[in-house]
Amino acid sequence: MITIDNNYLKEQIASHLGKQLLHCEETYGMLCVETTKESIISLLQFLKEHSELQMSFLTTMCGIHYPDNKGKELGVTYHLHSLVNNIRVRIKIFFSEHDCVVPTATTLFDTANWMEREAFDFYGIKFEGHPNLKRILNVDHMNYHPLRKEYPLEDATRTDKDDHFFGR
Amino acid sequence: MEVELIFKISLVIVMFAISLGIAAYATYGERKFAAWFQDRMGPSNAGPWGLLQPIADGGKMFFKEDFIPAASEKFLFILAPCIAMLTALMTSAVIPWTTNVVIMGQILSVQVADLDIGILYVLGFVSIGVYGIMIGGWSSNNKYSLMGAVRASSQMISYELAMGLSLLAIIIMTGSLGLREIVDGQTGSFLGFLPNWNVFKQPLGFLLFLICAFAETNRAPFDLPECETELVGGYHTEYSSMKLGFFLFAEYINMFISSAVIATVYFGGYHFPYLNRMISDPNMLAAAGFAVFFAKIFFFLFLYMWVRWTLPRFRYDQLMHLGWKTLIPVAVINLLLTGAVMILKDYL
Amino acid sequence: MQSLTNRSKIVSNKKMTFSERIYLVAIIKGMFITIQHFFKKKVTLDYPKMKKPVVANYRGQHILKRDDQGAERCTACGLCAVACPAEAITMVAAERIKGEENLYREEKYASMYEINMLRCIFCGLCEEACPKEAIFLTDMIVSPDQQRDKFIYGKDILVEKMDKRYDTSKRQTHLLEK
Amino acid sequence: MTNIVKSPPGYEGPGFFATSASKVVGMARANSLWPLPFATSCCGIEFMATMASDYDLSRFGMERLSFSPRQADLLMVMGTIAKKMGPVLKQVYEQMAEPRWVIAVGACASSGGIFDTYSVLQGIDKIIPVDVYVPGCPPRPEQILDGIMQIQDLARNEDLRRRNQPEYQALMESYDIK
Amino acid sequence: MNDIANIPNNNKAAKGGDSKDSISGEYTTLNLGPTHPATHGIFQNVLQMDGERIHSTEQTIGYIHRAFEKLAERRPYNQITPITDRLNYCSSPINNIGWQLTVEKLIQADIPKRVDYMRVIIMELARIADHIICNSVIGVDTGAMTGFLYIFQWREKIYELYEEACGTRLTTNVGRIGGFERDFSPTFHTKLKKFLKDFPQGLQEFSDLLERNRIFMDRVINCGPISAERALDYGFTGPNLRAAGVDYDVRVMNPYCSYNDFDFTIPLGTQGDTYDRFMVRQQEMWESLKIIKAAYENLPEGKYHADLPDFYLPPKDQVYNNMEALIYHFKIVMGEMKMPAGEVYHSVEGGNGELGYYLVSDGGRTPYRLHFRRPCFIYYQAYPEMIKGALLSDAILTMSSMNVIAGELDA
Repeated sequence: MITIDNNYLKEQIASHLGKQLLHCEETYGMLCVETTKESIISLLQFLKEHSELQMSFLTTMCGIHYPDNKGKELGVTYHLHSLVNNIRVRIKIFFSEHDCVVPTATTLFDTANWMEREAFDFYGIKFEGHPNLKRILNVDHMNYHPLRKEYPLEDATRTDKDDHFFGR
Repeated sequence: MEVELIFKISLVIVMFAISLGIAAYATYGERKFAAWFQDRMGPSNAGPWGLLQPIADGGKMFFKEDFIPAASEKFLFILAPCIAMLTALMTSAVIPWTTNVVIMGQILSVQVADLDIGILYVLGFVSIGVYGIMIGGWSSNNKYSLMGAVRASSQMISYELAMGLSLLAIIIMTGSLGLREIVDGQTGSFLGFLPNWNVFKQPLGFLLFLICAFAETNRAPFDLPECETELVGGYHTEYSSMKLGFFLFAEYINMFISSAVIATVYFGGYHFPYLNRMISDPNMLAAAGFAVFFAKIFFFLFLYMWVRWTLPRFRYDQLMHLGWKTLIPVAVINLLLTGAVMILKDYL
Repeated sequence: MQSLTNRSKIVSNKKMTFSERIYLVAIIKGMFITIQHFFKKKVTLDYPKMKKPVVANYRGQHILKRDDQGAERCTACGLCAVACPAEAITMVAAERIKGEENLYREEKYASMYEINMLRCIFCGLCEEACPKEAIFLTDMIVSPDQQRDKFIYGKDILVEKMDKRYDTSKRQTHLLEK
Repeated sequence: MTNIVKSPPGYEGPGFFATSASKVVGMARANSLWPLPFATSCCGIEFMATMASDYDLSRFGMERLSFSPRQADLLMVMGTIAKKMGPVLKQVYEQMAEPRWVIAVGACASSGGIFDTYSVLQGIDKIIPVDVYVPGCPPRPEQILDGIMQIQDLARNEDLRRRNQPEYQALMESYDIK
Repeated sequence: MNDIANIPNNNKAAKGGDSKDSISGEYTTLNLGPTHPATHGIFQNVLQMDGERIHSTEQTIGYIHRAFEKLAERRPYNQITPITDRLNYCSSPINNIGWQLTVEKLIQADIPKRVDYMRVIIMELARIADHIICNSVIGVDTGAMTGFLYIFQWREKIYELYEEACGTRLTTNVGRIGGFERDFSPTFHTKLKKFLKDFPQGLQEFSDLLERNRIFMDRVINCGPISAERALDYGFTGPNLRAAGVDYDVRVMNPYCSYNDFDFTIPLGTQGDTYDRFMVRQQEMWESLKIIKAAYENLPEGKYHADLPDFYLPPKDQVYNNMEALIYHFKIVMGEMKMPAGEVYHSVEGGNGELGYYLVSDGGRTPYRLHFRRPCFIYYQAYPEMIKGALLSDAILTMSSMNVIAGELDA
């Protein structure tokens, strides 16, 4: 009888990824793994189809932007959950914003569909092989990806705010 | 002769006014009763207790912009509410309102037209009424309207059959198609303690007729042609101003008429046990009969509302299943039983 | 799917009994329920003739308090504006000059203080942020209006009038240490 | 015969001069405002509360919600209108038959509220004319009712011809409607 | 009928919009939304219809996209609570408290038992309020308006309780990082007691009106079913997943707020259809009531907030009189708290399922990234599959029984 805990999970992931395991730590009780975008799908598939782990539930995924992290500006974070073993793992990949093409996870999880569209909408991350990669929340003709750090939050048409008080 | 002519004309006018008035106040009643069923207060700001609410609604609708969608068939678009209103108003012509009155020595029947085929007339006009909805829905050139129209027409056609079959049982029993005769066949008592009303002889038939009447008037739980959460407004989605008003009005007039028909056919119309023994003066008796008849009508109007604010509605296919697979077979059985009883009666 | 916990219970029963199949029983039961309500006392609040009492800590329109001598308490520190998630508060600070001690309690005061009531979400963070007991939310309700400009409430509306003082003693009792 | 009959008391200004015929119609309109609830978010839930038994919108003759814009008199915009939703809202307004009123319920519809973001329209008055603004996030049902009563006042005092006046046409043109 | 399935293209119908019958292979395009009464004005489904039967669906969402995640990157931690209110506005307190729990996890705060229990009470009230909306709207969409108005009166009572607890009705902004801003007032106690006593009757009455009424049952049974496997693949959580027969509940699997102190069952459905969803929610209200009772009866004594001078505002009278408290006060309000850098994911059982907060902090004044796992957003993508081949009425009911809340859907 194997106890399925973070250590076991870590071993399994390490043995699967080998050198592709870039970083691994346990924060706030959750294992956090960083890998490359080339091996992300095989890792997700491995975890999903693993007979013991059965991490078959994609809790959420989202993009993230670190503009100062040259060559690794954009990232995608996946949260997997094994309902049977009640254990979670966070998997992160980072890549350059000039080459933001990531293989899609829709082949493994149907639920990834809209999450990837959302990540595309917000960060412009292109998911290769996605059946319908277009904007989901914003209007189609929007010409930028609003959640990237360089874009402002505010709407330029707001008229009732005087910014020079308090330097807002 | 002249007296009769004047009487009939005034009767037409009075009944016309009463129909409209009742329809108008049925909307008020509906809103107030719905509110009471739902722990609310209901209209209260327009006039005392909100009594002027229907007038406010009417006034507003008259002065609302009359909108005809560009894509619609203009002539039919205008015709549709007219048909709906017209047929609704004309149906009441054959209903016997009360016993005969005596004016200037002449015995006059308080019925606009005592047709031999009164029931057929009612059924006929009700089925023309659906054209208003159908044409309205189709000519709007709106998909929701069209779906409403399709639902309305198939629903009407299906439920008319069961309705006709349940009425046939009554016709077999009374041997007449005239409403006056059907009413007058319901005097006296049945089994000694019940009033001799058809409802006690034909309980199943009554239930069938009642259900079909709900369906024919597009009332919940059969209000599919205009059900808000699916079809926005159904057949009247594109209608505004008084044309919409006509549709809504027609619905309430239909309710009123169908309540009158139910009361006439199954609940002894203007008859009430011991009424004609207590009152000897024919005119007084007529007045009392009128009151009794309207009390019965109001009860059914209330029932309509009561049911509407209680039940969820059917789904389209379930409605059809209910109509064709349940109501029609039951109606046929009811008809056969009635026939059998009638034949047995002759032998005994 | 295997069971994840041992606390589950299947609750939906789709088998209908005969009495449920013939519609009528449920219909009559339903109609019985509704007719009971028909004769019940109505719960409706006939607003505006009747008004519902609002709790003491309700988050309605703001006021700027004066102290007991009638001096404005606000010292224009700007915390409320910073704390406002809607960025609805704007103020301009000014130095108190000699002779104004009875008007302003501290040496600095807000010469202009505006809250945009249309932006405001009445979250109460400004009241919580205020270190000077100056701004409070009240149980007064901001009334609707037809012009957008009228919703920028300046000091003329916000600062409490001495003849109509607002009792805030019940509002922050929870924040005081007993 | 130089005696000129005095004009009846009315409201000054073109289109606001209410005569008795207008008054009767205005009263009818005011008591039969059928709302089109354009509820997108939180305020929609508060509208449900306004409609429900405790506050009961039907007292004003308003319980017949008409989801078809043709039949509605009052467009109640409740909740955030994103820029994606803006054209839809405008289209709904254009489809409404005259006379039509608009009430912006809540901070988001009136001004954008806390959502001063790239995707949210900063107040629906940028695309359609608004008659009454109701502040609050979401407003209490009392406030929504206050707003509705203001609309009733507008309806009651409106001249029958107002909608044909050049001022009104100019207003519509400024919003590029029709 | 088989030939309908392999007709390749229905673009023609979409462009022309003219309806022909399915033999010719064209469908009617019906725009359900964004202003359809049943969508409550928030999303659009373009249905390809064959008569009343739905052939395919295309969804458009984002009609009230408000950029919560971007907004959260620009607001200090304590100002994010009011933003979370507007996620799933039917049960704002759960969102508020979920967010506070996330931050408390990040700062590893020690929360007193009383706060946990108070939170449980508020959250379960919110769950009841949320399920009331969903189930009564299912009722309305089947045409039974009256049940909605009966049960809504109880929601009004919950509003009153919220008002007592925090000062407003719907968007509560209840609680602070570390606990509550105030203790339950005496009126809250009396009102809660009254609610606990009377609500069962109201709920029972609502059940009597609908649950075993054949018209209703016919409408909702087999309406929009989804199997457990598909539901999991689509990332369903909460009542909708439980209706499909998977007993996943965050409150039990990853207990927070001392939920493991309470004994409650997880109601399950079998097929994942609308009736299952309705019944699961219905039963969950009973369970929530049980939890509230237990929490209220065992409400421990103590403080209503944790001892967190760096994050929880000092008492007002100290702020007025004590310099140190004033400094802390300023620091907290300005958002200059000592927030540790790190990443944390925390989830609570929201009204619609697992409501997750993925918070990346770089130690700054605002979160570096805050991603909300919005259950609605995730499971609503299964809608086309659930209503394929169903009737229009079923589509409406499926939609309302999935309880798609716009604020949560579009964020």
